[in-house]
Amino acid sequence: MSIMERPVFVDDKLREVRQSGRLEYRSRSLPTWCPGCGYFSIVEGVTYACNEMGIAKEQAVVVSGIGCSSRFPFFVDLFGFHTLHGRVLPVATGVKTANDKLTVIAVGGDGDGFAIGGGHISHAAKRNVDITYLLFDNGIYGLTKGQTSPLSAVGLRTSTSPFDNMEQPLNPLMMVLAYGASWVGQAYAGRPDHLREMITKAIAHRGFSYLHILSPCVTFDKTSKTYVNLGLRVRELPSGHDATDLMAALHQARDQESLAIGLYYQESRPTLNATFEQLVAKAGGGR
Amino acid sequence: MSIMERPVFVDDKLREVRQSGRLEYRSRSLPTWCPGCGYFSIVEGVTYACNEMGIAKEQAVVVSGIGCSSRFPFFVDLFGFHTLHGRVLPVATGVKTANDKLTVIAVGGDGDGFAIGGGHISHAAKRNVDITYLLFDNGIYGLTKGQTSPLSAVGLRTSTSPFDNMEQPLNPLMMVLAYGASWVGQAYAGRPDHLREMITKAIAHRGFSYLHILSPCVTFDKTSKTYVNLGLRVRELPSGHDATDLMAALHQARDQESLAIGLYYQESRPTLNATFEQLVAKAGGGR
Amino acid sequence: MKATDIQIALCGSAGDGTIAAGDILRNAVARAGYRVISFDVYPPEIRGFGKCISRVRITTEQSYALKRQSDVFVSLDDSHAIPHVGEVRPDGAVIFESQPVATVAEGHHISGHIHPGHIPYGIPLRELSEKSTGGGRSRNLVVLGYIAGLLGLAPEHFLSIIEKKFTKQGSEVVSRNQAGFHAGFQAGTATFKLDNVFFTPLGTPHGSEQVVMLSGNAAVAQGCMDAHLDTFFGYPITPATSIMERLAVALPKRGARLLQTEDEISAMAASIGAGFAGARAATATSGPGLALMSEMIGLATMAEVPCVVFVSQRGGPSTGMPTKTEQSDLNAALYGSPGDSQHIVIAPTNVEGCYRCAGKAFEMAERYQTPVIVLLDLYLSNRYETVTLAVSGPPFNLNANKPRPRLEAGEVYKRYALTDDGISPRAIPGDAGCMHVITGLEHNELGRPSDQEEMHAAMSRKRHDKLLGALQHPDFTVSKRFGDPGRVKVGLLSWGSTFGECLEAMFMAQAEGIPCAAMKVVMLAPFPVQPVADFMADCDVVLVPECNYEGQFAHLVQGILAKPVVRLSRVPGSPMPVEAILGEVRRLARGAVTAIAS
Amino acid sequence: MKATDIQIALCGSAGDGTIAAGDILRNAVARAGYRVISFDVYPPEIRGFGKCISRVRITTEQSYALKRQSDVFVSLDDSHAIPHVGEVRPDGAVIFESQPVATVAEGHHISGHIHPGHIPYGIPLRELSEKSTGGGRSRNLVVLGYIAGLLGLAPEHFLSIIEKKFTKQGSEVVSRNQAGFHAGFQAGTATFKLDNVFFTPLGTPHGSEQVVMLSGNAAVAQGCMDAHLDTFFGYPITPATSIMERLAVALPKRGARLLQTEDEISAMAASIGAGFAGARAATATSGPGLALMSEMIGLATMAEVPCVVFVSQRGGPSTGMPTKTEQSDLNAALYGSPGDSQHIVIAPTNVEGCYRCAGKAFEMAERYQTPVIVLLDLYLSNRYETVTLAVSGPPFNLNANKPRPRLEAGEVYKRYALTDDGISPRAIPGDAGCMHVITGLEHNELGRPSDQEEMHAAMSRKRHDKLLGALQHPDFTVSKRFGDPGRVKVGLLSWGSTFGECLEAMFMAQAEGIPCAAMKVVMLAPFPVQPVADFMADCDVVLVPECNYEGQFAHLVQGILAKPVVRLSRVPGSPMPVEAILGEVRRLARGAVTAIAS
Ligand SMILES: Cc1ncc(C[n+]2csc(CCOP(=O)(O)OP(=O)(O)O)c2C)c(N)n1
Ligand SMILES: Cc1ncc(C[n+]2csc(CCOP(=O)(O)OP(=O)(O)O)c2C)c(N)n1
Ligand code: SF4
Ligand code: SF4
Ligand SMILES: [Mg+2]
Ligand SMILES: [Mg+2]
Repeated sequence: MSIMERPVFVDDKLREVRQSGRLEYRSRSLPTWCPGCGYFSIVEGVTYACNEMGIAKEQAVVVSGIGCSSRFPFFVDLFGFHTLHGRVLPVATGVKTANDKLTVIAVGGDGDGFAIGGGHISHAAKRNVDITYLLFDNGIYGLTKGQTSPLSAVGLRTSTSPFDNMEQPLNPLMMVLAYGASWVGQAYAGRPDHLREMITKAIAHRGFSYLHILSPCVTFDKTSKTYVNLGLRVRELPSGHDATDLMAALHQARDQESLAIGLYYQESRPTLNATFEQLVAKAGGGR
Repeated sequence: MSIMERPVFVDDKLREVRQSGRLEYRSRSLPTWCPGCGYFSIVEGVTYACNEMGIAKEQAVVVSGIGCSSRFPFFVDLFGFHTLHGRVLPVATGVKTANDKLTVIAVGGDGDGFAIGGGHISHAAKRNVDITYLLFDNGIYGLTKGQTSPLSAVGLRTSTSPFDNMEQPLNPLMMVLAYGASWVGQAYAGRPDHLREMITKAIAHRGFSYLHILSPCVTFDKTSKTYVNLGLRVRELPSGHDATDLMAALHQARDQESLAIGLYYQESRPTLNATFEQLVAKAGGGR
Repeated sequence: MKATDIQIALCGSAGDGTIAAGDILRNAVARAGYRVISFDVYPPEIRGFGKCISRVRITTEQSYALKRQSDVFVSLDDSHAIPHVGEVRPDGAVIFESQPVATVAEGHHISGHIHPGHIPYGIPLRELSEKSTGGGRSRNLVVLGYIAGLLGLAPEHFLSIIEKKFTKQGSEVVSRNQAGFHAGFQAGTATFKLDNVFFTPLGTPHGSEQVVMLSGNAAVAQGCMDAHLDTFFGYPITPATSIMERLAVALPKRGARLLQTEDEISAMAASIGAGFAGARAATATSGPGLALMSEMIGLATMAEVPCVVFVSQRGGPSTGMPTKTEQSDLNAALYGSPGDSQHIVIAPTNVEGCYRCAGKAFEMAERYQTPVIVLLDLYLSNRYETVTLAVSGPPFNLNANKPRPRLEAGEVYKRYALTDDGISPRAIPGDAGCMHVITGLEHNELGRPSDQEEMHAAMSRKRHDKLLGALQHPDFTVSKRFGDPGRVKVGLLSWGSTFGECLEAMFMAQAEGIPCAAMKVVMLAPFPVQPVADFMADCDVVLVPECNYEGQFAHLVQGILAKPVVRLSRVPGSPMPVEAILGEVRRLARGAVTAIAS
Repeated sequence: MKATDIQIALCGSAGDGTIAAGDILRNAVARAGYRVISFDVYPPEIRGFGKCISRVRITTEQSYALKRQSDVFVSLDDSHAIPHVGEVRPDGAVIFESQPVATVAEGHHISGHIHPGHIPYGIPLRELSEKSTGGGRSRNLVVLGYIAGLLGLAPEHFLSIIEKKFTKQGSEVVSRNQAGFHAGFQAGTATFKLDNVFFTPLGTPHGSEQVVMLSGNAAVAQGCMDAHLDTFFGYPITPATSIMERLAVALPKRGARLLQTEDEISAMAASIGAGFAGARAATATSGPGLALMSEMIGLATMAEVPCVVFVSQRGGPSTGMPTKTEQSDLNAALYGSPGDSQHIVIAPTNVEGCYRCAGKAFEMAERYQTPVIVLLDLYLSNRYETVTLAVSGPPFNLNANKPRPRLEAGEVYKRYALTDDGISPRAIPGDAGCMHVITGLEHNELGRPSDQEEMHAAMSRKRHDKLLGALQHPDFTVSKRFGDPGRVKVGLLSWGSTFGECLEAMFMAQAEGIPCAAMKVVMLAPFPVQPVADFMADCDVVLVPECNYEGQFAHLVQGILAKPVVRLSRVPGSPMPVEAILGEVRRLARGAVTAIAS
């Protein structure tokens, strides 16, 4: 079965979805993504998670940057803010600071997150803002028609690397672990059942949860992060993996050849909003 | 001996310096820093390194951001560019891209580097730009008169954390290691002999070298990163430390209580300028 | 009885406690019921012995600017003071150390520089300090006491301000400094007064208002608090930092939240996120930070999210002169965001205006669903003035944010509905039935991306037209004319902190018989076209004094009205000298030069 | 003999190869020696079946804009084409599929929409494609062949362009497409011609010049290459990306360097770093990126570092309409950086101008030691024109960067020496004896920080005055007047891509007997005050057509000259319609409305 003939995940599951009541979380706009794009299964995963967790849709906000990935808010029926390239996390921090009750989901691409937005992740992580960051990693700039991203593999030919990319990619999982994120996981758009469980867990976590989602760009990357290649490279985390052991998580994250999916690391510490409340208590304040 | 009576390092060493010929690298402007500021010993360290390595002064460029630390270029007699807050690394990358022959030293504070400039470090590291980044960590914003920085300790009281800082600081060494920097070390302004050796090694390294320099702000931090406290907390890396072992380096970096100074990690891989040359070769180009 | 109008200047080096003395002085006289305006000059370095000057103008009714000439001048360091001694008015007093520690080289003691018309008061400051406090460090308090004694001010307010100021350093420091003050006071009362500087007693204050002394930044913080700010996101930068520093203390006490972000982009982004979520949100910065925020401000314009940005200008371009004042960020505040991205820009002209503009900015941001930039500058941020606050409570509408659309059953919620006044119903997350997605892309009434020609034209019109409502915003002075009514020879058209100097110059010109009027323009965008056009029509020639090189406000006025003005564009790094304005007014009144476009 | 002036429009959906056909057509006729201007309209989505239109105007002498009406119109998809069929001129040709695959609902076949005055040519495109190539995918080439046959263009250039275009996809694809072309060509030559569209033969071209067809962005890249660009730093953004994409291929071939940075701030920062180190450096972006760069551009202004920024505008504000054209970033380009931070801003008006401005920008940046912003827009970046290049080599000074100060023994090097023309001796790292530190702080002649009043005033003057030299920059057209000399009824004052439409409108107005002139202003800062003032003095009324809502250029003109202009500010997302300009010109010429300030 060639890649382009691969059925779109949304169609696969349509019947099941309809029965589950998850359609409530889908917007009336059809995704403008290319047929076969990995992103479809992320929409499905988020609606699944909302349904599972019984989130009232007006109490959830999806914040995004700019990119194919960042069109996401238009395709779910939650409150949404499609912001600027790279600024999803600071905007999401503002939303959460304003209203403790909201479930805030931040979404964006690898360029959005690790190129122009690269300065914000460490701060969202250190503050432990209680939001979920879904990073759509297709290893390329999709919306601008296929340029190199900081997560592009060595050797990828793109319009801005016409003689093949020679820079080593960043290691996003090691970085986010080093930042002190309190929940770090990885999933793959081609494993939708696992993906939706991971999304659910990430949203359930209190604090900053980072889920790295490998997802093929079927239009602009025919050689590197394809369904075929990722299918071969993705593995499960070792069964004995201890998600409270940061060094073990870093060790797993270090392997960029064979890509482990699952929960790398989790810890519990006060969220930013909890910190605000402590501050108010110290100051003897109250509304 | 109280902190404020502590002799300024420059005076200590003046005779020695004069004999060594290092004065050639000192500018005629006297540093405008507060007496006792840790930064004096960094000026001394850089002039020592230039002298040791016999760097022609017109072939070296110091690039800085904005902060007390970033006033550095005015105090050495090298070419200098005092740029904008947080932008020292991209400017330095431009300088090095323009001229392979220059020795490029980037300097800046902890706020400059890890707050506003936090998005650039990973990219300079991944590209392995052949520059040396000296990060002056006083755990506070000095120039703007004492606000919290991302490296401020929990509990530090500043003008923007009047009820004491409650955010956990970032771990700069783990971060830079996760970024793939090819040379990572730490030094302490209160150990000037070690510091100057580390600066020399960092400059000698081909590729992106990151030296984290702990340095007290005697004016705005009287409780946290003081000479007394740092003196107690600083230790050497364990004697058997293997600087080619990334996991070992991460392990050492993780300890933020007891701060190991020395060379954490070093590897050899093509620099950005070498990559450019490979590209030109691939393209069949040449000037 | 003549009203009080006394300006006292204290000059010394950074170690002399000059600024501290000025602070005690202005607080004490304010507490005594006088009106005050005061501005300090600092050295740019963190440490060192640079020049410090504290100037305090004390009046019966609130004045608008410092005077060109001081009535009383104090030297705590002759090397710094000598170049400034000329600023004392004829018959004014010069107070100085009569017994320097070491012998002073010829020409280096201030006594050799005092003008013939000045009244010199040499007093043994150090000696008095040493005798009364056991050390020389209280010279600044000795001199304060001396001034109080000489001019006949009661010591009580001074003593309580000294107590308040030094109480943290322990009771010993308090009583040492009070002793120094007393010693000076006795010396002052014992001095035979030769000058003609007088304090006239005050009437009793009205009960319906409360007078406090605030700096511009403190007034902004107070305005934010009184407008019930929910969230503040900021990044330190001179001269805006103290807004955040004050709010860092005040907000948690009211259960509200402040976050120091990683940079200005984040500060702006988080403010917009909070505004979207329904909170009152603000940030504060200076020119360099404004530049970084400009893309985000454009997003707020497009997505119609309320947010307030305080911008305190300093010398530019680039890092420029961080500790000097300037009015050169007007262009960037008006035009910094790409695209047709007009938003509201207001600039207070005095400290009371800082308070009012701060509070009103939130009303406007929420009512017109747009970013509001409040333009201050270092001179305004750091100067102190007595400010009258209504005792009846803050004059701000706390509900501008509140009205939510109520939908009929089956009605579809349109976040960007095209309405008559361009203002659409705004809902926030949590409002069931009003689900929507906002975006920086051009969009249709529902908020869905659209790049249709008609939609873009309609939405562009909406985004601009809705702002016009701000020109009629309730209880807000958009522009105001002062001085002679009817036709005048010279009109002064001005904005921001320089307006106080314009008023002073106007009063002086009027006193010289020049028919003269002045207009302050507080709302710079949208521009109050009609009032300014009317004003200009009344003036033979219009002079625009402003502290920038390019004449940015003059360019704005000409761009909108297509009529020439005369520019007085200066970049002294300090307030525009009143005499520079007056000189131009005189020149123009003589008709030596008629209006030219440049 | 009448000169050739034929406009062909191809309309289809994204899958039809419409744009590819347009591309072959324009290249083939350009190779035949005709002059071309051409602009395509794409759908905004990456994927889908959105509307594509490729318009190609083919003339004997270079024209300035597309015509309002096409002479030949081709439908490859009737649903998209029907709304556009009205754009065909009377007696023009409409070519369409005569044998649709399925039955078409009433009113959905284009034949029902062709105007009475149009000449319809229904041809069995699919059938011809299938017969000649074995499939329906070459319909676009069949139609090209048909046009060539019908209008009498020789097939040779088409065939070689087809070969070049498809050679990467293998010889089979090449011959399939050539076969399709041939089939169409035969059908075309066999058709009895009813319309009056003619190609007239060309004279032989001059040997001293070389004509190439380039898009605006390709011309920019070519200008950069011919000016020997050393380093390029960029971040992708529509519609600027293709500048970087072209340079990514071209620069390494010449041993030069391109780096895709992590964001626009870095791209600008690295350009400035490289410029400081003595390299020719540039970056390219659009409005959102310009906003991010504005702080850095201010640094280059203050530190006097040469750098070139290409800004291709798109619909704004904010993310706006990324695939639509607009001229609304003028304000941000002029005023985006805080402080008094003037720099050079130039805007070419056609593709050849893109080439020249690109090369000249480096000369200016280096000569005046300042950032230079070259303002393009999507329409200019993406449109194709034949461009004449001198065979004698690029007309750019490659040494503007070179002259280094030669110091006398003992002389102190002053990086910011105050000179008569404001231009200081620039040295770069490596120049022994010229050690210096540059900074964004205000500084003295040596480059040391200084915030003294006199120094700041002198340096502000220097930074502004030195730019005036650019108004006389050698071999550069700063502004130019066209049309009737002397006094005219209506003057068109215009900038950027809209100037082509102004010229077309002017020619049409002149043909109607309206005394009319047009001026293009290429240098927007510093502003060519005198030429524009002279032009305005010659015009009864001045009309400023531009593609933005606020009338940004009109505001600039009024701000500087304090004289009113009439605005024609539109935001269609597409080029300003010539008839809209013409309509205003007629209205103004009738004197119905005299100039008003708005
Ligand atoms: C400030 C700014 N710079 C550049 C762009 C252009 N741009 C839009 S999306 C994008 C990159 C998209 O890549 P990624 O974030 O990986 O998302 P994807 O499309 O791959 O999902 C870029 C460069 C922009 N919109 N704004
Ligand atoms: C864009 C911008 N934002 C803020 C500032 C104000 N500012 C100057 S230095 C500084 C922080 C200095 O702290 P750090 O980098 O740690 O250096 P230090 O002074 O401690 O050496 C800040 C916030 C600025 N100059 N530019
Ligand atoms: S371009 Fe790539 S990332 Fe974007 S929608 Fe298409 S397949 Fe997905
Ligand atoms: S303020 Fe702190 S960091 Fe700055 S010079 Fe003084 S001691 Fe050093
Ligand atoms: Mg991507
Ligand atoms: Mg610091």
